[in-house]
Amino acid sequence: MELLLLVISAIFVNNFVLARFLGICPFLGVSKKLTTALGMTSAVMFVMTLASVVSWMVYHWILAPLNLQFLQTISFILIIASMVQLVELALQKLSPSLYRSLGIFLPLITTNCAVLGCAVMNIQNEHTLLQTTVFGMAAGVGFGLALMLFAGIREVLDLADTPKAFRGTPIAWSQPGCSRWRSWDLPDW
Amino acid sequence: MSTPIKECIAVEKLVVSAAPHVHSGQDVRQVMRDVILALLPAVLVGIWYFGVDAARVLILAVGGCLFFEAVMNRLLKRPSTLGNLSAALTGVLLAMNMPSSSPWWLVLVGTGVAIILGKAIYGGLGYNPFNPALVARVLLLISFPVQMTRWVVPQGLGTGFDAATGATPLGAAKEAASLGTPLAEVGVPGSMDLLLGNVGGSFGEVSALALLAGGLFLMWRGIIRWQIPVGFIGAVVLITGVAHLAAPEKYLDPLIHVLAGGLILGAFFMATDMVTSPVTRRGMLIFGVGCGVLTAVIRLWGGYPEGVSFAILLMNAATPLIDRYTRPRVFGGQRRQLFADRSES
Amino acid sequence: MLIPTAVLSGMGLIAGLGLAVAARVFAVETDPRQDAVNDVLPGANCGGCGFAGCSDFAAAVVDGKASPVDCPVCDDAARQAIGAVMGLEVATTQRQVALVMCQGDESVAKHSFRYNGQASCASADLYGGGDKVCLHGCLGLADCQAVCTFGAIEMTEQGIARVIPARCTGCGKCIAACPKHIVSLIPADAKVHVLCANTDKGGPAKRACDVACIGCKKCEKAFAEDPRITISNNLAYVDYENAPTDPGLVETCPTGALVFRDLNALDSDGKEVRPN
Amino acid sequence: MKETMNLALRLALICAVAAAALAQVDGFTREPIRLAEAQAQREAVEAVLPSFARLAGDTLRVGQPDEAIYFTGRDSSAVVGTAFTAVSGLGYSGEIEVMIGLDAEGVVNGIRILRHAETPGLGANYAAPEVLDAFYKGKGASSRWQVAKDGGEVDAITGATVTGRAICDAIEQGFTRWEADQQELLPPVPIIPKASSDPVNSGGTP
Amino acid sequence: MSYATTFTRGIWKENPIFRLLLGLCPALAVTTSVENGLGMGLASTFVLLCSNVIVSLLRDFIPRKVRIPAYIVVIASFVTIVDLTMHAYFFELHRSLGLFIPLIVVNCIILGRAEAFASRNPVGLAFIDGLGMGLGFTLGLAVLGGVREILGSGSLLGFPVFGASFPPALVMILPPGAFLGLGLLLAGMNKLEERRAIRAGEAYEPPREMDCGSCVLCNLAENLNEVEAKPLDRV
Amino acid sequence: MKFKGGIHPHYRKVTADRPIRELPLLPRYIVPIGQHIGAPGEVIVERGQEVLRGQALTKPAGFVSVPVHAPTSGKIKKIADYAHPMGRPQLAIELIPDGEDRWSDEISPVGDWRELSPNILRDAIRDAGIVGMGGATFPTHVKLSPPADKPIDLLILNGAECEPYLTSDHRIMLESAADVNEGIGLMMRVLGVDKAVVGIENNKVDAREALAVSRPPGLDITYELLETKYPQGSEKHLIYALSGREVPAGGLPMDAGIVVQNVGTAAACLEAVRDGHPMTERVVTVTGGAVAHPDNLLVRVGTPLQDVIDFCGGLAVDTGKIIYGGPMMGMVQFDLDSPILKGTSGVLCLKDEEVSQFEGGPCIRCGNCVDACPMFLVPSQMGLLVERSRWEDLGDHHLSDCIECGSCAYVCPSRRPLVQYFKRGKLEWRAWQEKQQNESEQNNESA
Ligand SMILES: Cc1cc2nc3c(=O)[nH]c(=O)nc-3n(C[C@H](O)[C@H](O)[C@H](O)COP(=O)(O)O)c2cc1C
Ligand SMILES: Cc1cc2nc3c(=O)[nH]c(=O)nc-3n(C[C@H](O)[C@H](O)[C@H](O)COP(=O)(O)O)c2cc1C
Ligand SMILES: Cc1cc2nc3c(=O)[nH]c(=O)nc-3n(C[C@H](O)[C@H](O)[C@H](O)COP(=O)(O)O)c2cc1C
Ligand SMILES: Cc1cc2nc3c(=O)[nH]c(=O)nc-3n(C[C@H](O)[C@H](O)[C@H](O)CO)c2cc1C
Ligand code: SF4
Ligand code: SF4
Ligand code: SF4
Ligand code: SF4
Ligand code: FES
Repeated sequence: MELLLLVISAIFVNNFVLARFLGICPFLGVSKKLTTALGMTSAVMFVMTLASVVSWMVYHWILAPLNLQFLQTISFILIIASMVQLVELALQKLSPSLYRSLGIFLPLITTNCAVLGCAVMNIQNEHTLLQTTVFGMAAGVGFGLALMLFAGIREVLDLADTPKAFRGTPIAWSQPGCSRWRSWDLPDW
Repeated sequence: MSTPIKECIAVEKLVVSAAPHVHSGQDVRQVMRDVILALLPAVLVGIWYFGVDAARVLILAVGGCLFFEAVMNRLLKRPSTLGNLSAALTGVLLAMNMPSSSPWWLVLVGTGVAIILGKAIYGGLGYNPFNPALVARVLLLISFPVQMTRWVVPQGLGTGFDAATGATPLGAAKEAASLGTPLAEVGVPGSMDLLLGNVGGSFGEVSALALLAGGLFLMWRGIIRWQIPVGFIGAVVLITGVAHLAAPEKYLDPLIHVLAGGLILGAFFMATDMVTSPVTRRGMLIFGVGCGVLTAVIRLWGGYPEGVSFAILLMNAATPLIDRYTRPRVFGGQRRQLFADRSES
Repeated sequence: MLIPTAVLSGMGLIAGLGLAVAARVFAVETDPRQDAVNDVLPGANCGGCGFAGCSDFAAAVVDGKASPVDCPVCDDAARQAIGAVMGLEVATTQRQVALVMCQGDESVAKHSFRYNGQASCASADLYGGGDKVCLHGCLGLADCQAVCTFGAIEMTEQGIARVIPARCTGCGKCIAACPKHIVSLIPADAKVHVLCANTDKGGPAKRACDVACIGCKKCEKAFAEDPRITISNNLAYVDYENAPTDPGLVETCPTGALVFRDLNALDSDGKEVRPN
Repeated sequence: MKETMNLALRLALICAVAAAALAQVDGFTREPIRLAEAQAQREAVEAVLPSFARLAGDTLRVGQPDEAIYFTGRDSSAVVGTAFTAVSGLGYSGEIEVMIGLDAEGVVNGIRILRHAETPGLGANYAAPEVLDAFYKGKGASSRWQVAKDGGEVDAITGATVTGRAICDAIEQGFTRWEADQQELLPPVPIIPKASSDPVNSGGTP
Repeated sequence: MSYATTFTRGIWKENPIFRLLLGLCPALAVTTSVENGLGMGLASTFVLLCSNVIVSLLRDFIPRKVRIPAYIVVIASFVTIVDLTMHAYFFELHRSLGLFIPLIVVNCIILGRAEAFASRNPVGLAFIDGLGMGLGFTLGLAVLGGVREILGSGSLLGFPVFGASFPPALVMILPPGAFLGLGLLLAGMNKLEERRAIRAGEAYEPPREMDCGSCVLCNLAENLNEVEAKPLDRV
Repeated sequence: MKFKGGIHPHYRKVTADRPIRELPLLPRYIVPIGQHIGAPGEVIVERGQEVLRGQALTKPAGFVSVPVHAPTSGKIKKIADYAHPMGRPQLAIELIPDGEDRWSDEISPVGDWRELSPNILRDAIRDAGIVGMGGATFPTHVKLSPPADKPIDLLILNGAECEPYLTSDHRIMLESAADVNEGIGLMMRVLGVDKAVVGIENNKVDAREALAVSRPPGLDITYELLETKYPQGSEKHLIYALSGREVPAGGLPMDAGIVVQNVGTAAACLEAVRDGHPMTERVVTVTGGAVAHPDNLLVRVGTPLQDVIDFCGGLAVDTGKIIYGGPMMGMVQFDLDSPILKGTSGVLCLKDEEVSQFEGGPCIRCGNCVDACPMFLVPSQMGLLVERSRWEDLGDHHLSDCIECGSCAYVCPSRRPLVQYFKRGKLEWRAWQEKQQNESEQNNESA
């Protein structure tokens, strides 16, 4: 039950993109087409889960016992960056088709603050390893949900007769603005 | 009349176009006019209960919308679109979504938001992904909650502005829930009052009966389809009904949920805004049910007494996806698979 | 101090080892020249080269499937730079711009009916070749303007398309877009042009449009010795390889289809910089 | 192989230098951070208590969900006031945590909001000390902590009744617990000298 | 490239927020007021400056294959330094910027400059570039913070700018206001740019799409073409 | 079975009870050589040559090709490009009648269809230049030659005539019921099927009666009344309505084991075999608010438009549009010399005020078109994609399954020229796809 609440909260109530402003750059970068949004979603889910788990282990099994909490940021990001690059290299070689549909999004994820944010939050909120895994996945799903919704809208807007100055980014901005009333506040479980 | 053809017509005056050469005769202006007509009874009831103030809000809102529409047309160098009445309709609906005590500037800010942020920046009629009137209402609500929740108790025509604020039925129920007071102790109006509109609320949302009449008129005219209103209201009834059965002292009767607040207005007039709702029948049903579920969830467990606006806006965001995945199966074709066209192509 | 250093450098070592090994095991070749070429390209992604964008083009150049001159937007300096990356000799070329070979606007061209439908030249062309009597003339529905990424085409108030030479990069997209095939790339230095595409005989041509070329051969005769303008199919063609530059020549044309226009003398708004 | 080692060693070297530098910085800042945090807490306590000379912290039910800390301010030996925190979940969005300070007679001396997520410009306005003044003027544990709208005496900000209610709720909960804890609190708590290394009573800034 | 142009480029022509569209998370999340915007901006500027210098110094030392982890380690060190220092000496600001300080690590603009500029240029230029970009970023955050603060709280730097009768539009300091504010600012910038281009007689570059093509970090933009198999010549 | 979608336009069949009259001989005819789908024939006559009525002027150039025949006896004045109903001038033969209207002596009855082999019948039909009279002008002999792997078990006769205004099929069914029935029998023999169904909209009950009364003994023909609804006459929907079978998307009726022919085609086939008469005339409904005396006429192929109209009393001064065919799918005319073709079922002249103008307004997503489309497409989205030239996104929209019925444009409140989008879109999309294919092939080769 508790896990379920965690999942719902991570996907809907505290959606990373829409409620926490995390991962905005890639969110806008790849929400132009549904195809790419789908690819990005799977990549983020994969990396977020993996990164959450590994950083949790590093924190709880290495840093905390040694009282090295100040190395949290640097070690997490080191892990994320090298892991992402590793996975990318491997995919590129081992499964070119998967790489084409998924792997090309990986480099972008290094600088996706959502991934680091997720890892940090797991520590802050004192999640257990199981919770960490679930949270990482759910946060990825939430990211994907937002991405898909806006990819849909942007594909449509792409066909719209938008005034020149608003084409491209400004319009992309305005729609999260318009739909993102955080105050539709579902219960803050 | 019967002269040889060469002498009586000038060929260069003939029109050349693709088929078809005849038309049903319906046009956008007519559609919008019908919706405005359908809203008329509710508007009149609103004015009857809330007095000249309501009329003032209405006139300001319609005027403001037309004004901003004209300004944006001019700025963007586009032909005038005032004639298609869509801006006027947005104005009417916005007015109906505001308390009749709204100060003039609030109404004007709302119209500006609706037309400029809600519509013009996307390219105008037909391209806006979100319902302009609702964008404006929600933006006003979260910007100026004090002014937007000052509900006036119905006073009757001609009594003028009265600052006495009365809680909306749903607001009262929500408050009771948050305080843990049993529902019976807060005065929830009877369904007769709700039907007629003798309750607090936005000026256009109060009389369920008048709204219902307008909605049925639109259905009869074929302008709205049954899928959205029925899906919407049905889902609300189902969820609030289950909640009511489980804990009657905590949750209101579904009938009251249907009649109170903006549900009828939303289900028949705002969720059905064709620009921002799906085009397929199946999509409309999903859209309606989605609106209903979100509304019920927000009303029962969310931070707000009222969830219709947020629910509709959220479903607006999902409209492109719904449209995409409810595309009908082509005549003589195989049933579509969900992601068949996208993946691994 | 020691512990944190040890811990982090340990992690760094592992990460570095992992990556280094991975880079070796999973090595995939890419040609660094591709980036170099890409850097030089204008980045307009206009597609004028026939590839999906600048980076595609760069890949094609590196693969030897395209030549630097295939990018119509690059200026000579950029082409030379690409040549330098690739170790190729690149010939210098003349700047080319697009020109709409029609001046049959509302004031001079006749209509054969009222067209009612999609405002697109290609669509209108499917219905009796458009609403002009002249089946070759500009329809004025701006298909070319719509594809020009550089904003180099404007529609005149009299309803035909006009290229603004100063903004035109010669990418050629408008040429492909025009269903009437009346946009051509010509050297920017050329000054004498036949602004008509009507291949009908004199009579019908003249009835369709006041400024049509009627194929009367007067201009051809003016250059009898040194053929710079030739008539074929009832229409005069300027030989741009060997172009006439004489403003006086245009006087010989009885309809005004032959015009003198110094494209370099038009500024970015298409206005004359200095009066001729 | 050599190249591989080279890569890894270089990265490791960078990491090592970085870690060493960070360890250094951590060494410099560890103490100031601790002081700053303690200072912040002390300031919150000071704001709600009458002026005092020494401060002591007494934590009850350590480790349990309803763990409570009571801060007692003393002048020489007399207790001038007690401060404690309380939380209400009824806020407009999320929890609201308040610090309540009582004088020796058990009358409210000051209230501060420590943590909230209310709407800026609305509920968040309660965080301003002037606004909160309206809450505690002359009240104590026995007062009715209810907003005027619910029949109480507290004037809430228009449009932010919910937050007002939540604050009242927090205060009431705090009092309830405080009253229950009276017994344990009454035995004189050990007086801690002001300049000790007690986490609460930081000796740093005056 | 001269020092002067390197510097001014970051402030206007390639302003990270308004032109490059990078580093958007902090730009949206913390800009509820000028003060927060400035704080975040200056913190990022410090990190950017230092990381640019170090990366430039180490540009021959860092092997290409591990450059991203290496840059990130450098950046993360400075971020941690900033984090710790702010925590110790600017306690309140640290509290309000919260989670976003550690996240400076992944602020794309910093890694972007390291990769695109510092790793290819000498220290002096890298320093100036860091300074220019950092100040441009700070400027962007401050402007956005200013707009949101004025409209949403009716104040600027905490001082009221309107009379008491002005009811601020709360939405501007709420999350949607961030999107709306930035959207409107960007549209305004586009308009200005168009007018400038026309006046200067340059070809008007259509507004940049927010896509990965404007980012230098990875080869995503190129690969996207393959995935979408789309010609770029859209009307 | 009723099909979903479709519309109920005003039918305005004012000429329904006007008997067919013959248009007298005219001073000139213009016979285009391309009058059907498929390759036009090769001209086999010369300028100045004397020809007789029914004499072949072209010979077929391939299997999907039929000859055209001289509409009367006379002299060939010129073979050149003339105005053509499809818009652009095309090669045509101008014939100046000698007034004698003599039949060519090549013309003689082929025989009794009951005794002739299918192959002989099929050749006779081809040599008579018979093409579908339902509007698509597909050579009938091709439709009567289903490949061996597509067994046909049912012949459907299209007597729906769902287009408003038009009454030519109605009149044929009333006045030539026996010929139609015989023609059906003939086609059944060619196809080797033993069952045929005639589908007639229920606003033409009298036509059904007439046909039923004259049904030849021994033939299993049934006559079904159908809902009056456009496009009931579209073959896919007719098939569905009469047999419950769905023609697979992108397929032909024969994929469902069915051949659909127009009732007029049946009568024409009979004439070709029984009398040896090639297709030199057809019934044309001349109607519309701008026509003085609307009527059903028997018009020779090649008759210039203006003569037809003059015969019906001329046009109103404020004529806005002249259409060949019905108002839903007909082709607009702007040249008074355009000749009547084998496929011209009507000449519809609308007054200015009857002409509905398209507007380039944006789609308001009302969904009317989605409801109306009998092919279950999403015209709103397809229209937008074509308008913006997004060929790459059109892939899964089944644009090529659009039958261009116009139902969507009829109901669109924004008056979008949807059918125009689709016509152009089909062309360009195909071109785009071919280009993509070529490119990917090239890439594969080089890779
Ligand atoms: C965007 C928004 C934010 C709100 N924030 C608060 C808040 O922070 N605190 C609060 O008590 N009520 C908040 N409200 C709730 C309403 O103002 C509510 O009607 C009010 O609390 C009760 O009404 P009253 O104070 O006028 O009696 C908010 C409403 C909106 C629309
Ligand atoms: C390219 C093409 C090929 C066709 N091939 C056949 C065929 O082999 N057999 C057949 O019975 N009909 C064939 N048809 C005829 C169609 O089934 C249909 O009857 C004809 O296109 C006219 O129908 P419509 O008026 O509904 O468009 C073909 C049509 C086309 C356009
Ligand atoms: C929308 C639509 C409507 C049609 N309506 C008719 C009709 O009313 N009568 C008819 O004979 N054919 C109609 N057709 C043509 C038929 O589909 C089919 O081509 C014809 O019946 C085949 O017979 P034919 O080859 O003898 O013409 C229609 C086609 C379409 C696409
Ligand atoms: C049935 C119907 C409902 C409508 N509802 C709304 C509405 O809720 N809000 C609004 O701004 N416009 C509404 N419109 C008008 C119109 O669609 C609106 O101005 C467009 O959304 C602007 O692009 C409605 C129109 C129709 C036909
Ligand atoms: S030049 Fe061609 S494409 Fe351009 S407007 Fe004229 S006809 Fe259209
Ligand atoms: S005018 Fe034509 S050739 Fe010139 S830039 Fe535009 S599209 Fe390219
Ligand atoms: S024309 Fe095409 S899209 Fe429109 S209703 Fe007919 S079949 Fe459907
Ligand atoms: S009928 Fe017209 S306006 Fe309505 S959805 Fe279809 S195309 Fe759009
Ligand atoms: S700053 Fe770029 S993803 Fe957050």
